[in-house]
Amino acid sequence: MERTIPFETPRESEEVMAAGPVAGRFSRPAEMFWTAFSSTRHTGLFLVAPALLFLAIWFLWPVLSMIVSSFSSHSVDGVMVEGITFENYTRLFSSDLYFRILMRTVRIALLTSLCAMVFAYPLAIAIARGGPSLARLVTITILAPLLVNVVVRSYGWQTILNKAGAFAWILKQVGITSPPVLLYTEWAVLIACVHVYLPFMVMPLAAAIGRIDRTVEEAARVAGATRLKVFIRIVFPLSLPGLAVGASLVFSLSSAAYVTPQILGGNFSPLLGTLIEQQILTLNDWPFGAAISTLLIVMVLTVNLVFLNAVNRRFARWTESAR
Amino acid sequence: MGNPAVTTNRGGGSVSLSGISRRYGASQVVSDVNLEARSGEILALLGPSGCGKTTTLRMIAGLVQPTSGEISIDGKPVTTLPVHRRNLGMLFQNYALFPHMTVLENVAFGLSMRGTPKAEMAHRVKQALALTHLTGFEDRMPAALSGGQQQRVALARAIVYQPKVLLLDEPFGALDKKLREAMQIELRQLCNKLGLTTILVTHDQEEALVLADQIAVMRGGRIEQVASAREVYERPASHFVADFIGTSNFIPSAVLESRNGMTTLAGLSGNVFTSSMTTNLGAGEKAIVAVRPESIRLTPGEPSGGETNTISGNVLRTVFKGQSLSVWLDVPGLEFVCALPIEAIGATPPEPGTRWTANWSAERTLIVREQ
Amino acid sequence: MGNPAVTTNRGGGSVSLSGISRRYGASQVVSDVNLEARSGEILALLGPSGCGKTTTLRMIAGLVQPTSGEISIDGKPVTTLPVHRRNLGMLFQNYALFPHMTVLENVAFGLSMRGTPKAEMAHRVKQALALTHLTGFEDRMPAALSGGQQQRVALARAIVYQPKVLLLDEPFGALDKKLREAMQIELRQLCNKLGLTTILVTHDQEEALVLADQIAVMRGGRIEQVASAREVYERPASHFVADFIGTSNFIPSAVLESRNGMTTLAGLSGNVFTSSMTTNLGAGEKAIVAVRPESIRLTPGEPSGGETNTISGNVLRTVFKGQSLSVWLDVPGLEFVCALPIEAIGATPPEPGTRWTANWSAERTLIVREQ
Amino acid sequence: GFVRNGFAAGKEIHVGIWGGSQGEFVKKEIIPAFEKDFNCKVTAEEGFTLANVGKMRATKDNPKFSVMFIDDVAIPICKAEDLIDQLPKGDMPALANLYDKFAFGGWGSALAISVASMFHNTAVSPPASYADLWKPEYAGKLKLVSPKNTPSVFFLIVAASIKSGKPFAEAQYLIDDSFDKVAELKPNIMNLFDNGPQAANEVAQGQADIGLLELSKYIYPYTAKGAPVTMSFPKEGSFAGNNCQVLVKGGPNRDVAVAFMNRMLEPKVQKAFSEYALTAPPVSGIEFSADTLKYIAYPLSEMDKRGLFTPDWEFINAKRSAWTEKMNGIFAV
Amino acid sequence: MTETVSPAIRIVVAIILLMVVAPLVVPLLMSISDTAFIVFPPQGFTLKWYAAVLANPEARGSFLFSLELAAIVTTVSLVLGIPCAAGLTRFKVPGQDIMLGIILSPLIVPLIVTGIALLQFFSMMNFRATLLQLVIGHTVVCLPYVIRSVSASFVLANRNLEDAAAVLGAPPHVVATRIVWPQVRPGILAGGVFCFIVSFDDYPISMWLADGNHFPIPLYLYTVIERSFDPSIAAIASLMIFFALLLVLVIERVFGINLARLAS
Ligand SMILES: Nc1ncnc2c1ncn2[C@@H]1O[C@H](COP(=O)(O)OP(=O)(O)OP(=O)(O)O)[C@@H](O)[C@H]1O
Ligand SMILES: Nc1ncnc2c1ncn2[C@@H]1O[C@H](COP(=O)(O)OP(=O)(O)OP(=O)(O)O)[C@@H](O)[C@H]1O
Ligand SMILES: NCCCCNCCCN
Ligand SMILES: [Mg+2]
Ligand SMILES: [Mg+2]
Repeated sequence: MERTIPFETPRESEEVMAAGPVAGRFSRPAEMFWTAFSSTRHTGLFLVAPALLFLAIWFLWPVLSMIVSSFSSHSVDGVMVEGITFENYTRLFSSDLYFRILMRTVRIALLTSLCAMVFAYPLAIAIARGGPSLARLVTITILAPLLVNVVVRSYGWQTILNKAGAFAWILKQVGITSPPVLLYTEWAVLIACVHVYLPFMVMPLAAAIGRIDRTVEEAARVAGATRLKVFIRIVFPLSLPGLAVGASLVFSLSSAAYVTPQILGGNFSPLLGTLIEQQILTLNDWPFGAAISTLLIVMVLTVNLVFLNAVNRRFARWTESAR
Repeated sequence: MGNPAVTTNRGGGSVSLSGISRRYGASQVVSDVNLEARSGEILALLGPSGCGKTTTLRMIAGLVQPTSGEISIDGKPVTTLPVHRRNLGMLFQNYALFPHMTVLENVAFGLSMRGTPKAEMAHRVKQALALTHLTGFEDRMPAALSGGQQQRVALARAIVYQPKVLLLDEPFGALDKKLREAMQIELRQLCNKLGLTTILVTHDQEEALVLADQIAVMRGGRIEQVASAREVYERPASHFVADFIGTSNFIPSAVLESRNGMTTLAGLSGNVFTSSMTTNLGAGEKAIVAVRPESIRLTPGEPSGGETNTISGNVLRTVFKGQSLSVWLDVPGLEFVCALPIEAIGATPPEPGTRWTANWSAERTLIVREQ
Repeated sequence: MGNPAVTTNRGGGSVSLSGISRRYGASQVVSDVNLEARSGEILALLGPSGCGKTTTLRMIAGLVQPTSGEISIDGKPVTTLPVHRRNLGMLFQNYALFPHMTVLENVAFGLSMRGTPKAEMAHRVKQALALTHLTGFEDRMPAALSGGQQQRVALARAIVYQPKVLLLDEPFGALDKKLREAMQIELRQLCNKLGLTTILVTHDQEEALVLADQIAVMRGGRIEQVASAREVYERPASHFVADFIGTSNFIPSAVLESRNGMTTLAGLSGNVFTSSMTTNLGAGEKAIVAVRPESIRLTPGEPSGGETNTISGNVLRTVFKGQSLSVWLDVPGLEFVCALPIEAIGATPPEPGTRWTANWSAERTLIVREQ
Repeated sequence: GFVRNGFAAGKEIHVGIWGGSQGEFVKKEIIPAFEKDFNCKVTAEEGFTLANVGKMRATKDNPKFSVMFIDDVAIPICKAEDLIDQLPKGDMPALANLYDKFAFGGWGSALAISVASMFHNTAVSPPASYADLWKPEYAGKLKLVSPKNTPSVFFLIVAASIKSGKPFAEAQYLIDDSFDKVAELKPNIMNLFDNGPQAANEVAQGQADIGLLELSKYIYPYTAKGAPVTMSFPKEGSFAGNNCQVLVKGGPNRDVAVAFMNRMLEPKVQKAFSEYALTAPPVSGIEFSADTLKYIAYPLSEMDKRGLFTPDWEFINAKRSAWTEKMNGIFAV
Repeated sequence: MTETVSPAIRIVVAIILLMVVAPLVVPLLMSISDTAFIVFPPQGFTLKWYAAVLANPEARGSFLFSLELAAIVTTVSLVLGIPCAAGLTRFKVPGQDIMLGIILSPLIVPLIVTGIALLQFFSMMNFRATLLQLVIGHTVVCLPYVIRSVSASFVLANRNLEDAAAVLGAPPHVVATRIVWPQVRPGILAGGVFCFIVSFDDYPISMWLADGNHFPIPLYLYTVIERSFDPSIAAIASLMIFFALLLVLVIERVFGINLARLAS
């Protein structure tokens, strides 16, 4: 597999990477800096290190100690108790409540990613391929929900989805007299999640679609592909890197959602995030909350890695030998 | 799930362009092009870089909308027919291979769009790959192919489903001569067998001459001449065509007389030329005598005198070109270039500084209008 | 902000490759290539599609690391020298124009990397654009250019800063013959004037012959022959080279005797051939007699008998190629192809079905080893 | 006086206060005056009870806050976790007027008392008894407070009381056996809300008829502004929601903190604070206008008359987790 | 090149945009209601809620602080994130998968958990600077957006062009700035925009780390919502939408980045 590297020039085989210091003189400090660091096998590490270190100190460490605390327990009156115990995990798996909520979390997160994907493609195509004003309109519009506070936003949805809301009204105009009740169901949660997390899908997709060579699409058209087929066979696979980013963002974010399920799901369909908030803020059961968090982390990480791996492997296939 | 309107067929469709124009912003890239490719024939679009060849092909394919004019395939206007319903095969100048598909998948694409059964698909793809000398490359990704290999994949992809009309934009540009010639023969045979109508953009005059039934020479977005290969070669309609079709020597002249199918002209420095080309130019009118380098014989020394179609000068330089030796004679007002077949070189090849006389037959004397 | 280590210079650097190999996965793409381009010379890399030409260029540029072997420029090993310090100019087969920069910015890029002053930069860019016939296109984006225009931008970008070594990967592939020839001349002059060392990948034999001081013929990743243009043409080292350098007729033969600089051979069907090429093959050893189509004269009817270097057969087909007429004779065991210069065609041109005899001189009889 | 309060000069304390109108008043009125009088700096940080407890716990080894406002529910927890100190009676003269039931054994003091009960749209007439809410006519018309919020415990007590027929004080110990009753109410529940003001707003708009239960301090500001929502007090009784202050153990500038806590209980402050937030003061001897008295239960006798019930938090906190799990099991799957 | 977005897609886009906007129009309408509490549909017309919000020094202060915080966080995240994305996509880094996992995990861990874990950690280290705490906390959750989106654009960048530039004499840092940068800019921009918005909208982290002097606007909004659910919160929401529009214009004008070409 040939690797190509932007910031360094000798590349490819490890023998070369290891070939030692660069021959020649350096005329400027800047160049010396870049060259020096581009010719060692540690360049990648060097680039990744600051961010990684930052997250290791300010995220991993605190969160790992949180995970460690999931192995401690708290006494009935909310007081923390020292020592290692698996009781939080036993509790997690002894009742089917948590398992069912885990499954709901996975379901909502997957559905959100799926719906976001369906809605995101036309939007991303409009951004990537439309004129500047269309692109601007779409971009601003889909970003807007992110800037509106979740409670206010949810209130907007409530107004639309309630029995006498805009949604019911529209359905009535179309002749559906007994509109399905959406508010305070999983559907409302799904709708609201898709609504806010849509831009996280659209933007990476638009970037990926914008990079697709138009003549490749044209070639497919000429070969007899309908627009739909062009999409399925050309645009979709070539946008996979963007989709992978979008899907992993949306899946992760919706898995951890906790305000929306409370407000729009009417607390009837909480996700794991809601339970975590409940444990930590209401019940003071920090260890059990940590245990649920650990479960959530493991779940999302697994799904993400499996998914990313699948996409990356496929993607690697057509870039690995690219020059 | 085939698209019933798009099926493979064994007879090519005629293509006709009438009054086609295309503008990009302020620049008129194609102007009032009228062209007719008859069913089953190969039409070559020839012309200098940037003259609008690719744009014309793209308009036929439906990838670019003409700003005005009408395109029909098989007599039916296609201006509103979507690209994928036109049943065309097209080889793009930059290949436009699908980067995420293997060679096999690239080639099979058009067939799968037509719902071709698996077995037949495999068979046809195999054939197309064999034809393009790509057997063994089935599972490569395009990025791992050389330039010429990519071009051949693009060709295989365009022909595999035997479209009604084949649009080829410099199909052999990245191939060496041997391979190019082999593929030209294959293409010719394929077109004959299937009666494919082919429109071929090329910058290789020889390719156009060998492959094409008709040649359309374009210049600055306009058609300068459309005619059979031989006619374009032997009776170029203009200075430009003559010039473009093969490096020629152009001698500004004036018509002396024209009768019995023979025209006599006087060159500016007194040389007299006779041509078997008839012309509707009257006596005294200006014309240009054009002589192709390979039409010329060279003899050492000065002309014997009184002969027509001779011109002499000192050798400026010579260049060995494999099949021939190019010799530049220093003739007042121009550099006269002759291409001597290797075999025609006698014991004393022309050396720079020596004096030689060029002569040629009346049959090889072209008369073109001044521009 | 100039990079003083990288300056324009007026003398080319010699390039030498010793024992260069490159593998991609399991496939050996370049094997043990030894090459030497002397300062100021033009070396053409010639070879069929996929033989490793581009890969070799990319190794010289430093874009691909050889799996083994050593590359030096001006005698200094460059294997560890980063690409940008090698002071090369390169034209990529697929152009690799910067899509976000105008033509002007693309061309100016290399100069601005060298800290060329504004005024000089403007001047040089202008020159390079004029040289490549692109004046007026300064502000276009690459996407709005035709294929040939893009290629010329790529050329202008590669030469504008007069690098030590110029690597050109099919620099004129997308250009029509006229423009190509014009650019070849410009390039030749540029190289001479500046003494640039140029390594040129081309699939156009004529281009190689016209431009190159040396030709290296590659085959399947190996060098088959490196020699002057003329020598490669006249003394091809192998069947492959002879074949590749121009369609040839190959007649399996056996050596009868070889002396006084003349070799006599017997063809399988009894014809006797004499060649002025010496060979170290002994009597009785197998060899192949190769004859170039354009070395052949055709006379109607059977040979008069007793002559060497003749072969006769019925005409299979003829193809008009502008400068020449190709004639295929049906000779037992092979199709014997002759290229008749238009001027050499007598009153009765060869018609399919008629019998003709081909003959050629001992000087044009090549002997190549069997493979 | 400068001389008297000189000890505080230039010092800074962090006080964790609530959000809402109470927080607003503390920030705008009480703190600036205190800062002026004591020439010190008070940095207020808005939060809510359980978050404030969380902050104390997270910063236990290195306390950042000196005074924390929390609800009575959390005082036992803070005590048990050793997060707070007892109030220094001697340094806090204002403690003298504090009703004893709001002194929490010296581990803090109440600051404001509101009533938790049912709220409804003024267009509907609320039932006189909580028991009626189980009737099918209320199908889909009730909003129930989510288990995340403290008043959820009040609802569990109501359910236990309805099931057992016992008063709140006894019923609170019977909650464990009452979840079947809770489950029976499910068809009537439109949603579980966790933002009181928002729920009040929806009830005001007629999207639901009745909400149960919420503290008066979240409802009455709307009633006062003319929104068609108000509270009703079923015959089973109501609950007291006690907003308190505690002294953080080991917090910086303890002397300033104590002075601040004392200031919070001074009559002038208490009167203005109560009028602003429509809550009852925990101290005796404050005069209110009739208008204000519409919305608050004051003095202590009035609270007792309305049967304002304060649960046994120590008992409840120990059970809360299990109960929440049961609530989740009923409503969340 | 001439074929743009098909009419069918335009229609679908229009419908989706309407659906996206609908729930935001509701607060917009509520914000002009001349009632002391939120009603829908609005009754009467007034701009007093806007006036009230704009005149409120607390609201203004929180808003400006959030702006400042988001700007710092975006800068820090880009500075840390861009090299990291480059390193991850263009180099062989040992344990790449694990690193990617680590980098993504702040997206996954519930934010309240991250927030309280950080608070605990800061307290343990006796680390008191609130602004710095907030910057760190926000950067932790914003960094993944930047890295994710920037690394995707690195993967998609055309490496042929980098080769070409290197041959032309461009040293690595110039290749990075003149060739790679224009190609990855859309990804960087998208990452930056997300970063800014996520920081600007963050509640769960700030909830733990903020104090009275550093009080981001989402926290302020919460206190307002708790105080009273009146049209002023709708006014704030509307103002934030207008602010988004303004922000886009500023980005386009000041930075010369055409947001519309974000993806080209
Ligand atoms: N990245 C790669 N991975 C695997 N094989 C490759 C890769 N790049 C090139 N090859 C193979 O190496 C061989 C040589 O390729 P190269 O591009 O050097 O050919 P070339 O001589 O330039 O041919 P052309 O004239 O067609 O451009 C080809 O067979 C090609 O398929
Ligand atoms: N998108 C565009 N915008 C503006 N001008 C364009 C565009 N596409 C092509 N042109 C111009 O139109 C002219 C014709 O282009 P076209 O690609 O048809 O040329 P061509 O005949 O195919 O040339 P070549 O042989 O070099 O490929 C050129 O001068 C080109 O610069
Ligand atoms: N008063 C209720 C506060 C609940 C906090 N929830 C956090 C949600 C933040 N988006
Ligand atoms: Mg073209
Ligand atoms: Mg190549």
